[in-house]
Amino acid sequence: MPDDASVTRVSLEAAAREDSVDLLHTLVASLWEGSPDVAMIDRIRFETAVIEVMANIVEHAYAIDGEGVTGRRFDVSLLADPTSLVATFADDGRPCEIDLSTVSMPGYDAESGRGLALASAAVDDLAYHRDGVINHWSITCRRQP
Amino acid sequence: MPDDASVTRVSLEAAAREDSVDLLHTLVASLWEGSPDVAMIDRIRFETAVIEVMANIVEHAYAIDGEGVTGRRFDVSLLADPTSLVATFADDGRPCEIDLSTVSMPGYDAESGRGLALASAAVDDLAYHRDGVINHWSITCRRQP
Amino acid sequence: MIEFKVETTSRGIGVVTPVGRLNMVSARRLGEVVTELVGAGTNRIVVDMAQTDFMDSSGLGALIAGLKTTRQAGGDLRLACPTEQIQTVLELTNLNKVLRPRPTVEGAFDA
Amino acid sequence: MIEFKVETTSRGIGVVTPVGRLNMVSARRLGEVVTELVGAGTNRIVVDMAQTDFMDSSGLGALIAGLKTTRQAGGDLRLACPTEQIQTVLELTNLNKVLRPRPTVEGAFDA
Ligand SMILES: Nc1ncnc2c1ncn2[C@@H]1O[C@H](COP(=O)(O)OP(=O)(O)O)[C@@H](O)[C@H]1O
Ligand SMILES: Nc1ncnc2c1ncn2[C@@H]1O[C@H](COP(=O)(O)OP(=O)(O)O)[C@@H](O)[C@H]1O
Repeated sequence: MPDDASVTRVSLEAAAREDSVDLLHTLVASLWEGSPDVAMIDRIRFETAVIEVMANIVEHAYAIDGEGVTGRRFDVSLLADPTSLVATFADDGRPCEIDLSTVSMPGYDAESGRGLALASAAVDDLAYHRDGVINHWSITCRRQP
Repeated sequence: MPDDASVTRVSLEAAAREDSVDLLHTLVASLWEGSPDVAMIDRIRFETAVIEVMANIVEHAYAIDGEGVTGRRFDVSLLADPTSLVATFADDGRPCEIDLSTVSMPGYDAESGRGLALASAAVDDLAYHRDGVINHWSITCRRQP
Repeated sequence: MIEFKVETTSRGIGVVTPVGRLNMVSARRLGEVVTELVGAGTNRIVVDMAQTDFMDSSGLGALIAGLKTTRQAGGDLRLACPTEQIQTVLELTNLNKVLRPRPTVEGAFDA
Repeated sequence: MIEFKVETTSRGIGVVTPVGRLNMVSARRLGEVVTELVGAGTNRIVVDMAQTDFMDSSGLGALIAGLKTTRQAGGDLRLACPTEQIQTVLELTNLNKVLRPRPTVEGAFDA
């Protein structure tokens, strides 16, 4: 248990499926219940990035598995403290082959390809690294003063 | 990350306050979103016991602190697997001086004193132990087959 | 997380509808609502539980307190339309006899 | 987590109201709703976002696809009443010009 009364942390381990996105929305709602003073714009930036990363994990990291494969897992931890909002994800899916530093917004008529660019634009930091067979994503959003 | 695709675990660390009860309801809702096949009666039994233990932590473990004291913390982890629902709590409040084996339902006209008796009646196992300065509560509910 | 709707019927029966969860935070307010109604001369009260998502032991305590307050004033307090969680809690605490739930708000004082 | 309400006004404009979240699961269905409307001859469509709690990049993709489908049929797709989250997403993706949100559903095709 951390010492600071104004820290809330919620976390989740579950199967990585399309409906995990809805589950994560509910988890984010519980973060705001624990830290009701987070400003609306910070909530929006953080939740937008968190949901994009979750969708990326479900869509890309598991895409090759096909219908028959189950058992893919992920975990996510969300933290709110007085200065920042932090999310960390881990999953055992395929490695992410995209270089986040070169992610850019596609043209206005593209029907996809905006997920990571939006996540990156929404928050102060979006990072990815692979450690052994595990993908790690982290999101940091500095709260408005 | 556990191996079993049908395991969901959600957890929370936050300040122990009256509104933590509402936060925990939201966390329980995310457990059901991750494990949608849990029967209604098992959901009811588990959530009833979980909320009673949370209320006990907020009410009794911190009661002596008075208005000025902040910084009391708790954490809780909720797990659903194919056979059971398990909750484990930890908090740094005062020790619980009640013997759970002797808890009984008060008379029908009592206006309080039913919390732990109700939690205990609702689930298959309710346990408490103190470890150093930390209180640990655990709740186990076997799912209907 | 809770709202209380309060109405008085043409037969002089108070109907209190807790919308949301009845827990350690909101149970106090249920007690106050009942006390106010009885103070204003309404001693027959139906608590309509159809929209009460969840009730814990403090909610039960507030109902028992309300039962005593109304009976002391020569009236009664009755529960109507409990959800499955509330029925379960009444059974587990053996209060389903003293707080016997009625199937409708309208008929709660008929027998 | 989502429901789509679909109406056609007396001026022949289709109004689609996503209620809930527009994400990777529900975005597909928005695309289908637009395609069906255009197939039935309604090529001017307003998407009323007042009740859309959240939209992600797949929701945006479905709106862009809908814009193309309606324009190819000689019509257009317009957004009305976006919530703050949706306005933020439109700004961050530079789509607030091509999907310029209108303040009302009724006036969405007036200019
Ligand atoms: N985890 C990943 N592994 C491999 N390729 C990825 C991954 N994430 C994104 N990409 C690729 O990067 C591009 C942008 O993807 P993204 O921003 O996630 O948008 P979208 O979800 O709409 O495809 C796409 O071409 C996609 O295939
Ligand atoms: N954590 C605790 N520490 C000390 N006493 C407790 C604790 N929990 C319960 N008790 C005592 O046990 C009795 C039953 O408590 P409980 O079941 O929690 O109902 P209530 O919350 O309505 O008091 C009460 O007399 C209460 O003071």
